[in-house]
Amino acid sequence: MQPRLIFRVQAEPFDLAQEVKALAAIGDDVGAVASFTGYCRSEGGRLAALELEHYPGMAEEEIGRVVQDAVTRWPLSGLTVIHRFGMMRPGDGIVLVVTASSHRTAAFEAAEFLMDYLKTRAPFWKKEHRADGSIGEWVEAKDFDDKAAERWQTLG
Amino acid sequence: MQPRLIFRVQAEPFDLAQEVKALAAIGDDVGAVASFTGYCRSEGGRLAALELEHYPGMAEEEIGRVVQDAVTRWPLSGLTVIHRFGMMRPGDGIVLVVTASSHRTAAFEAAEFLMDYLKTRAPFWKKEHRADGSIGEWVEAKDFDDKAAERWQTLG
Amino acid sequence: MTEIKLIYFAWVRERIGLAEERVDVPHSVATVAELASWLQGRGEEYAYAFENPAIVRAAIDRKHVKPDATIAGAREIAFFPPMTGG
Amino acid sequence: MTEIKLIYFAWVRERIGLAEERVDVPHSVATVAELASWLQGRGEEYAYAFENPAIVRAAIDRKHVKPDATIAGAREIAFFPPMTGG
Repeated sequence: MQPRLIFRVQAEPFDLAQEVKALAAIGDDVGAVASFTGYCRSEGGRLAALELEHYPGMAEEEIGRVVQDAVTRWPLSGLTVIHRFGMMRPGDGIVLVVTASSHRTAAFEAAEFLMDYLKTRAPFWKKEHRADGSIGEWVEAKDFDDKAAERWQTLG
Repeated sequence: MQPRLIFRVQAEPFDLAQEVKALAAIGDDVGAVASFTGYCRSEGGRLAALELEHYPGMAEEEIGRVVQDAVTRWPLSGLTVIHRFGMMRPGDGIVLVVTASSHRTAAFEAAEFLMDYLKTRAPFWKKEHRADGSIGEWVEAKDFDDKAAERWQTLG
Repeated sequence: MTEIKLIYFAWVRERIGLAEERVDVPHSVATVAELASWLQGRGEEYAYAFENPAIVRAAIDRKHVKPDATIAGAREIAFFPPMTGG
Repeated sequence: MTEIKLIYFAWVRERIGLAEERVDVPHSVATVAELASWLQGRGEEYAYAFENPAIVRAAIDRKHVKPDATIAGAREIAFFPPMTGG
């Protein structure tokens, strides 16, 4: 059976429960569903919002490539990736990854892989809006994220 | 701030969305929530149900020890572990782990650690009920699960 | 003799035919492994439950223990197969 | 000269002051790195955007490319900082 792949780039919020239910409902042999939600943080009250800019078209295509890579590496029944753009307030969900498999290791590893790759390859950029009303800096990419993504090149 | 720890052993179903919402609501600095749900599988139509027996009292205590271990190893804002007992039909959720942290690696690793340890240390046993109406075997422990749990003794 | 509460789970329980019992254990029985071996002598059901003692796990007062754990002072000792939860 | 659509994101876009433009690129400009360096000569804004060309990333026709990628045949070339999504 072909894995069920869903990936979207959208301004609207997502609903974790709905996405997990959709994957768990694929069949009676989904034994494991892992999920990851990345939220907008206030950074200790410093931020009022994060504004997410993206490259329309490429964002969807690049996520599609990462998704294809994941289903090649792990035996998945299905996976869902939703990445939002626009203005996010602290507590808002920015990115959602859900993976379904018959076994937990595949579900966990694929979810981690997807997140590591989304961080370093999906064309999104975050700009800070400070709590004092001023517009802050563009968030700087973390060396840690590149390293996290690199580990999948030797493992996998 | 002390991490918010919730762990329960119950017959009733659990609600992933509700548990994730509770952890995400801890504060504006929860940047990452990982979850894992383990479901009852039909094993290709062979099974009608899995019956989960547990050791009341010890199940809660042992999960409590694993939970304490997790918050000592990773910087978590909170975590939730719910393990069910009783009769599970294919598609029913058996176990739920949710971890919240400011960073994704801690959330992912803690969730994997919790699942690996629940598999090998929490006093639960699964008995098969076959689709043909007969009572089947007790599920055998997997060597894989012991190995998965062992890796945390050198890492972490 | 010391009275100890014994609890059995999963196929250990099914083979012995009891979920729990109170047993007078002789003072010469010092460890969990010795207790399992002493139980084996109590009858066919016990011999069957402990036929491969290496795969039966134990807990003393709700904590996992190894076969060489001493049973002195134990209130409740449980025997069960390797766990399959999660 | 070849007309290419250029797109800029995040602080590359802000520094240049344009989200996208169509540019006639001389045939002598063969790679992404050469294009970045040629753009630097187009004015202060461009010089500022590419002041540290090593940290500006590029995509040709919506695929990530390295600085030595050839731009021949490209319809759309994007320049942007390292990504910070997820």
